[in-house]
Amino acid sequence: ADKPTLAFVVNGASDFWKAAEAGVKKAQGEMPDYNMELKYPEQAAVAIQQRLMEDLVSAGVKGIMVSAVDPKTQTDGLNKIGSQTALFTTDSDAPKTNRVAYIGSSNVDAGKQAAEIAKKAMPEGGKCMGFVGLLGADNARERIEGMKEGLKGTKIELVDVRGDDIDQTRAKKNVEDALVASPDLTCMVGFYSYNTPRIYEALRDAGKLGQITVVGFDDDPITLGGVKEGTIAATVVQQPFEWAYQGMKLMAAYLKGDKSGIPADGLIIIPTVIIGKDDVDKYAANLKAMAGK
Amino acid sequence: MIKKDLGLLLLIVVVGIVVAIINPRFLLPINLANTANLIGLFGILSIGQAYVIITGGIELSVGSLVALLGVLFVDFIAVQDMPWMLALPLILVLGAAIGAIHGWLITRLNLQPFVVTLCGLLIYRGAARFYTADGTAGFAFGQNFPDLEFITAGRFYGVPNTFIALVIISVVMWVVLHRSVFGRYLYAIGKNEEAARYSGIRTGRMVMSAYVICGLLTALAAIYFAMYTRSISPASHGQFYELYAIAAAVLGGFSLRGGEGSIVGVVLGTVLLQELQNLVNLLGIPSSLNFAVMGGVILIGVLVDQQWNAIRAHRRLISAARQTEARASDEGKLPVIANQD
Amino acid sequence: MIKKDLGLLLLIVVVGIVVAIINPRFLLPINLANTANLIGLFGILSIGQAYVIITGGIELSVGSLVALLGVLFVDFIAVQDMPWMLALPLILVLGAAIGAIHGWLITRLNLQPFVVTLCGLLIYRGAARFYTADGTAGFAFGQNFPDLEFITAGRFYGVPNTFIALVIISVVMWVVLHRSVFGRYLYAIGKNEEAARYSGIRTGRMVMSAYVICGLLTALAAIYFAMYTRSISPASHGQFYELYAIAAAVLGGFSLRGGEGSIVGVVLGTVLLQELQNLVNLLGIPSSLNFAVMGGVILIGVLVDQQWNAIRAHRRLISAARQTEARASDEGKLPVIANQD
Amino acid sequence: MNHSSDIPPPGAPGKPFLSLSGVGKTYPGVVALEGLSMDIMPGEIIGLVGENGAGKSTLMKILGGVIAPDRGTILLDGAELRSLTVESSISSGIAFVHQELNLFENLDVAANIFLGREPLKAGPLKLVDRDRLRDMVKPLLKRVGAHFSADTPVASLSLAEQQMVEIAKALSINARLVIFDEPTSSLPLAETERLLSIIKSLKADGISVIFISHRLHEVERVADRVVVLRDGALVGTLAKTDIGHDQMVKLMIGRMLAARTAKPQRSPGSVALKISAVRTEAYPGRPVDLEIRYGEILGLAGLVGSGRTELARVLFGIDRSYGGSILQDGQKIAVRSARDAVARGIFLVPEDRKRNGILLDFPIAQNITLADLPMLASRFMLSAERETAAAEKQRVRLGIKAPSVSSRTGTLSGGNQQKVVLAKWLSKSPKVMIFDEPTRGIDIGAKNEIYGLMRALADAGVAILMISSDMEEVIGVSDRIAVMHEGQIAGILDEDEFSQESVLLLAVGKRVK
Ligand SMILES: Nc1ncnc2c1ncn2[C@@H]1O[C@H](COP(=O)(O)OP(=O)(O)OP(=O)(O)O)[C@@H](O)[C@H]1O
Ligand SMILES: Nc1ncnc2c1ncn2[C@@H]1O[C@H](COP(=O)(O)OP(=O)(O)OP(=O)(O)O)[C@@H](O)[C@H]1O
Ligand SMILES: [Mg+2]
Ligand SMILES: [Mg+2]
Repeated sequence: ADKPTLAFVVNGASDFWKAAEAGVKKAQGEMPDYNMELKYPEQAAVAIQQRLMEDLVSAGVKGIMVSAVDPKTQTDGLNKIGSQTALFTTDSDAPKTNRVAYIGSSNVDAGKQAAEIAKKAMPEGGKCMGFVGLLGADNARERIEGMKEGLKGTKIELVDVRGDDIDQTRAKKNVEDALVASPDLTCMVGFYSYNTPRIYEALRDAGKLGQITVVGFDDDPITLGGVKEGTIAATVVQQPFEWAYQGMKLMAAYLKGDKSGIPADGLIIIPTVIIGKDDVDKYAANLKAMAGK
Repeated sequence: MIKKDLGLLLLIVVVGIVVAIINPRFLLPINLANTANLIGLFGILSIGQAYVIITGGIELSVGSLVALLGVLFVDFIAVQDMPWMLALPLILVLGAAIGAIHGWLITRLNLQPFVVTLCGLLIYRGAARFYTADGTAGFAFGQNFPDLEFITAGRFYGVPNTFIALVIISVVMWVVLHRSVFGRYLYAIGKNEEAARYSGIRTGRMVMSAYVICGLLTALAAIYFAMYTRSISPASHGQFYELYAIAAAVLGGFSLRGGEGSIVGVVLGTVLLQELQNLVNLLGIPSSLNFAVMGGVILIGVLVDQQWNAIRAHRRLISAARQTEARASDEGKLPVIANQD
Repeated sequence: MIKKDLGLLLLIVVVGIVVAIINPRFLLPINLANTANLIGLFGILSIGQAYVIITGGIELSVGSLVALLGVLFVDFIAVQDMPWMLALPLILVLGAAIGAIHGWLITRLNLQPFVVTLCGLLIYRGAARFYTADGTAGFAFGQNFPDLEFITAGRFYGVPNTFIALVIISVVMWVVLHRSVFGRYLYAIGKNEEAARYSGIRTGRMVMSAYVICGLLTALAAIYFAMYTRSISPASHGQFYELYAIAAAVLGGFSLRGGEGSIVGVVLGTVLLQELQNLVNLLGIPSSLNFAVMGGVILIGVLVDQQWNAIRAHRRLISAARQTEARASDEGKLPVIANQD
Repeated sequence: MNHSSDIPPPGAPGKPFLSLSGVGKTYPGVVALEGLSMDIMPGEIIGLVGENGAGKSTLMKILGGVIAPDRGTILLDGAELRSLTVESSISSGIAFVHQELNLFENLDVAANIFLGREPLKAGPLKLVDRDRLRDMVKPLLKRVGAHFSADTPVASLSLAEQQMVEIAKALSINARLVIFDEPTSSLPLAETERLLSIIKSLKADGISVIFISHRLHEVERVADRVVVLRDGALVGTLAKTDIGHDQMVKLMIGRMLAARTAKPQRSPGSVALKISAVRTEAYPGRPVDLEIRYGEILGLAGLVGSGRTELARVLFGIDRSYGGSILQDGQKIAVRSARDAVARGIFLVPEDRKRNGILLDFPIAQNITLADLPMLASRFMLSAERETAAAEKQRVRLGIKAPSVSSRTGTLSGGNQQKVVLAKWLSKSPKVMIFDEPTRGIDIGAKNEIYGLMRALADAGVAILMISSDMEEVIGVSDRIAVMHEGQIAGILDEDEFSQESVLLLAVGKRVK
C-alpha cells in the first residue's frame, strides 16, 4: 500500500474505456513500483466525478489523469484537485486549469475526418442524419461542429442530430423513426460508439444495408464488422489505449521529477485515424494484441 | 371495456389523426410496425408492473432488472456459448425467483414494497455493472441465432412478434386478473389486505405471486430488449423503464393505492406513451423535450380524468336536485309537523 | 433521540472505525470536510423530502428540480448578469412556487402525490434541457462571485458552510416538526387525514405547506449543488437525487405510509449514505458497486430494524402472558360463579 | 339457575359443538381475557355481554382464528387445539360478522359475500363462475331484507347496508356457529327486527349463535343463555329463565344502575341553528328545514340511509350543501370546512369512529388535544405538560379506561375510543354538538355516562343534535325528536308525543294522524 498510486478517472461507464483499461494494465506491467487503477464514476455527472477525485486525493493518490465530464465549467474543481496532486487531463482538455498536460485527441478533428469519409463515399452529395447520446455534451458538440465544418461547401448536409440519452432502445428506435420521417436520407452518422451499431442493425432490419452511407465513430465490434463488410463506409477511431499507456508512463516519470516528456504547450495529441475497409483487419488484430488476449 | 378505457382509446386515435395529418408518413406500415414493436416490449413490462400495483405495491427495480437479466442473457449465449433454449428459461426462472424474493421480503418480513424494490433498483444495477466490469455485453459481429432472433425480433406478416407476444400475454393476463379467483383476490388485497386475510385468503401467497408474475414478465421483456438493442451497457440500459411502466399503468387508470385498474387500461397507456415518443421523432420536436411531452400528457390525462369525474358527479347532483324539486312542488309540501292523537 | 436513531448512530460510528482502521486517511480533516460538505448538500434535500413523506406523500421531482433550478440560477448570474442577491431569493421563491403547485394539485385536485411528482420529474428535466438546448450551464473562466462562493462553497474554520447550513436548518426544522403545532398536524395528517380534517385541521393547507417547504429546501440545495459543481449538464445533473433523499428518510426510520419519522433520523440516514460513498471510493471498491453497496445497506438496515421490533414485540407479549399466568395461579382461580342479589 | 359454565344447560341435546377451557390472552398492560371456559351447544343462542373492553371481541377473534390465545385449549370436533387459524375456523363452520366492517369497496356485493369461496368453472385457471355466484347470492340478500342487487358496488352502500352484506356473508358459509359482534350497532329498528328473526331461524336449523350486543333488550329477546364478561373474566352465566335487563347489568358492572334521572323541565332557549332548505348530496332534491335550540337535545331518528349522516356532514362543513341556508344565532353563516364549523363552536362526533374520529396510532393525549392545540400552545409551540394535564383532566372526567394518557389509542376498546372522541370536543367550549350514533358499540354503563354528559352539556346551554338509530336512546334522551324520511324531515315530535310507534310511522313515511 506504500507504493504511490496513480489513477485514471474516466467520465462515465462505457466500453470506450476498455481499451484505456488495457493501456493502464500494460503500463502497470512495465512499472511495478506504482499502483495504477482506472476509476469509473457511478454516473456521468460532474458532482459525482468531483466527489470521486476528492476522495481519491483523500486516499493519498499521487497523480490523477482525468477525462473531465465537463471541463469548461469544472475549472475550479479541477484546480482544487490539481493543487493537491499531479493532475493530467485526457480525452477532453481543460487548458485553463493548473493541469500538467493534456494527452488525447481533438474531437473537432475527428468530426472533420468523419466529413472526409462522407465526402469520399458520396461525391454527388446527400442528406445526413446524425445520432448521438447526449446532444449537449462537449464531445458530441465538437464532433458535430467538426463535421459540419468539414462539409462546408459540399453538397452534403447534416440535417439533424437526434439524441437518445444513452438509452439504446431509443437509439435504435430513433434510427427507425428517421427512416420513416425522412425517406430521402442518404447517409447516417453515429457520433457515439454505440450509435453506429444501432444504425447498422436498424438498417439491416429494414433491409437498407448498403443503400445508405453509414459514417461511424469508435471501434465497437459491430462497427468494425460493418466496415469490413462494406456496409459502413468507415469509422473514426481514437486511441484511448495510447492515451492511458503513454499517459501513465508520463505521469510516473513526472512524479519522479523527469519533466522532459511534457511539451511547452502541454498538449500531447494522439491523432484520430480513419479506419476503412482496408485497414480494419490490421486494426482489429492490433486491438486484440493490446487487450492481451 | 369501461368508459375510462374508451376515453384513452379516443385520445390515442385523436393524437394519431393529428400526427397523420401533419406527417402522413406516420401511417406507413413500417412506422406502425416499428412502434408496435416497442409497444410490445414496454407493454409486457407494464402488465407485470400492473399486477404489483393492483395489490397496492410497486416494483421500482424493473429497469435495473432489465439491465441485469439482459446482460446475463447476452453473456450466456454470446460468451458462455450456452444454447439459447436453455438460457431463455433460465433467465425467466431467475426473474421469477427475484420476484419471489421481493414478495417474500414484503409479505413475510413486512418490509414496504417501495423500500424493497428501491434497494433492488440499486443492487441489480450494481450487479449488472460489476458483472461486465462496466463494459458492454453484446454479440460479436456476425454472431447470429436465427431462431431466437425470429422469435424475439422477427415479424410475422409484417407484425412484430413482440407485439403478438403482448397480445397473447394481455389476453391471458386479462382472464387471470378479471375472471379468475386469483385476480379477484388481488383486487381484494389491494383494497384492504387485513380484511382479505380475515376472509381466509392467503394474502401473503397471493401478493408473492403478483411479484413473481412481475418478475417473470420483466425477465421476458429483458430478453426482448436485449435482442432488440443487441448490446447492453449496464450503466444505462433500462434506466427509468420502471417509470415508463408505472406511467402506463397510471394513465390506464390504476391507482397506486391498490385495488383499481384494468389490463386494457395499462395496454392503452403503453400505446399512448409510445405514440408520443414516435410523434416527437416524426414531427422533429427536439429530443430534449421527449420527457417533458410525456410528463405533460400524463399530467393532463389524469387531470382531465379527475375533473371529468368531478364535473359529472356535480352535474348529476344538480339535475337530481332540479327534478325532485319540480316533483315536490307538484305534490305539494310534505307536512313538517305531525300531531299525535 | 429515540432508540432507532441511536442504533443508526452506532452503525455510523462502527462503519467509520472500520474504514479508519483499513485506511487511516479516512480521518484526515480534508476528507471529513469533503464528506461533511456533501452531507450538507444531500441533508438539506432529504429534510425537505422528509416533510413530504411525513404527510404520507412523496416528492419524486427533486432531482429534476435540482437540475432546472440549478440551470436557471447559473444562467441568471453567469449569463444574464443578474446580481446574485436577487437571483438567490428568486430561485428560492421559484422552488416554493413549484412546491405550492404540487401541493395544490394534490390537495385541491385530489391527484396522487406519486403521479404529480412523477410528471414533475419528467417535465422539469425536459424544461432544464430545453432551456440550455441540452448544453451545459456553467461559469466562464475567471467569472467569480467571492461573497456568493464563500457562502455556498466556502469553509468556516475548516467546516464547510453547507454543513453549517444543514445544522441550522436541521435545528429549525426539528423544532417545527417535533415541537410546533404545525408539526403535530403533519403527523396527524400522515396517520389519518380524514380524522385530522374532522378535528378541524385545515389538512389541505398543511399538506401544501409541506410541499412548499420541500420545494424551498430543494431550491436551496439546488443552488448549493450548482455552486459545488459550478457546471450543470441538465440531462444528468441531479439524476436520482430523489432516491438518495428517500433512501435517507427510509434509513432514518420514516414510513412511506406517513406519520412516522424524525429529523434526527433523516440526518443520520444522510450521514450514513455519504459515509458509504466515501468508503467505496477510499477503500478502492469498484465504483460500479457503489449503488449496490448503498442498496444492500439500506435493505439490511430496514431488515434489522424490522426484525428487531418484531422480536421485541414478541418478547413483550410472551412475558406479559407469563406474568398473568403466574398471578392467576397465585390468586387461585377466579370465581366463575356470580351470585345474584 | 345454572351457576357454572362448565356444565351444559340441562336438556341441551348432545355434545357441545365447541368448548373452551382456560383460554386467555394478554396484551402488554392489559389482560384481555383471563382463563375462560365455556361450551357452545348446537342450536343454542348465547348472548355475550360485558362492558367495553370486557374481552368480548377478543374472545371472538380467537374463535375466528384471527388471533391466537396465550394459554388454554379449544376443543373442536373432538380435537384439542391450542389455537385456530382463519382457514380452520371457516372450514369447521364458524362464521363471523365483525364489529368493524371488513368489506371491499372496489368489489360488488356478490364478490364480497363469497370472497374466498367463489364457485369455480371447470379448468385449471380457477375462473369464477359468475352466473352461479349471482344465483347463490340472491336468496341470501332476500333473507337479510336487502333492496340492492348482487352486482351493486359496495362503495355505493350506506353503513347499514354494508352491515347487511356482512350478515349475508356470514349466512353464506355453511355455518354451524355464527358469531355476531354487535351486528345491530348501526342497524335501525326495522332491520334489527329482521336480524333477530334471522337469528331465530338459524337456531331452528340447529345452528349455534353467539350474539354480542350492548342493546340488552335485544339480548333478552333472543338468547337462550347469557354469558357475562367483566375485565376479561367470566363473571356469570344466566339461564334462559334468569335473563333480565337488570340482572345482566348487575353482573356486568357489579352493581345496580341508578334509575335514569328524570328530564328537567325547562323552557328551551333561543334558536342556535336554523337550517332552511338545505339539500345534501344523498338527496339533492329534498330540502331540509330544522331548528336546533340552545339547551335542548334534539333527537334525529330515521331509517337506514334516510340522510341523517349527510345532514350532519353538511352542518360540520365536510360536504357542501346544494342550496338552502344555515343561520347561527340568526346570522347567515357559510360552513365551508370542518375548520369553519369548529371555529363557530359546531362540533361533530362522527359515526365512523375508526375512520373519522380518532387516530388509532396516536397516544390518547394527542387525540384529545388535537382540536385544541393552538389554545394549548404558546406561539405555536407545543407544551407537553399542558397537553398531558388537559388530556388527563378529560380522561378522569370521562372515566376513560387506559393505563395512561400516553397509551396508544388503538389498544382501547370501542367504547373507550368513543370517549376519547368526546373528550376531544369537551375540552373546547361547544355551542352546537352533533352526535352521530353517539353510543354505537358502547356498553350500558358508559352509555349512561354519555347520556349524563349530553344532558349536562344541554343544561349548560349547548344545543345538541343527536342522530341515533337506537329507539330507546332517541326516546329516552331527547327533548324533541325530528324524524327523517328519504332526506326530508317527515315530522317533529314533542315530548308528550313520544312513542316508538309514532317515530317508526314517520320514519317509514306515513303521516301520523
Ligand atoms: N391489539 C391490542 N393490543 C393491546 N390491547 C388490546 C388489543 N386488542 C384489545 N386490547 C385490550 O383488550 C381488552 C379487551 O378488548 P375487546 O376488544 O375484547 O373488548 P370488547 O369486550 O369487545 O369491548 P367493546 O364492547 O368496546 O367492543 C381491552 O382492554 C383492550 O384495550
Ligand atoms: N358516497 C355515496 N355515494 C352514493 N350514495 C351514498 C353515498 N353516501 C351515502 N349515500 C346514500 O345516501 C343515503 C343517506 O345516507 P346517510 O349515511 O346520510 O344516512 P343515515 O340516515 O345517516 O343512515 P345511517 O343509519 O346509515 O347512518 C343512503 O341511501 C346512502 O346509500
Ligand atoms: Mg368489541
Ligand atoms: Mg348515519
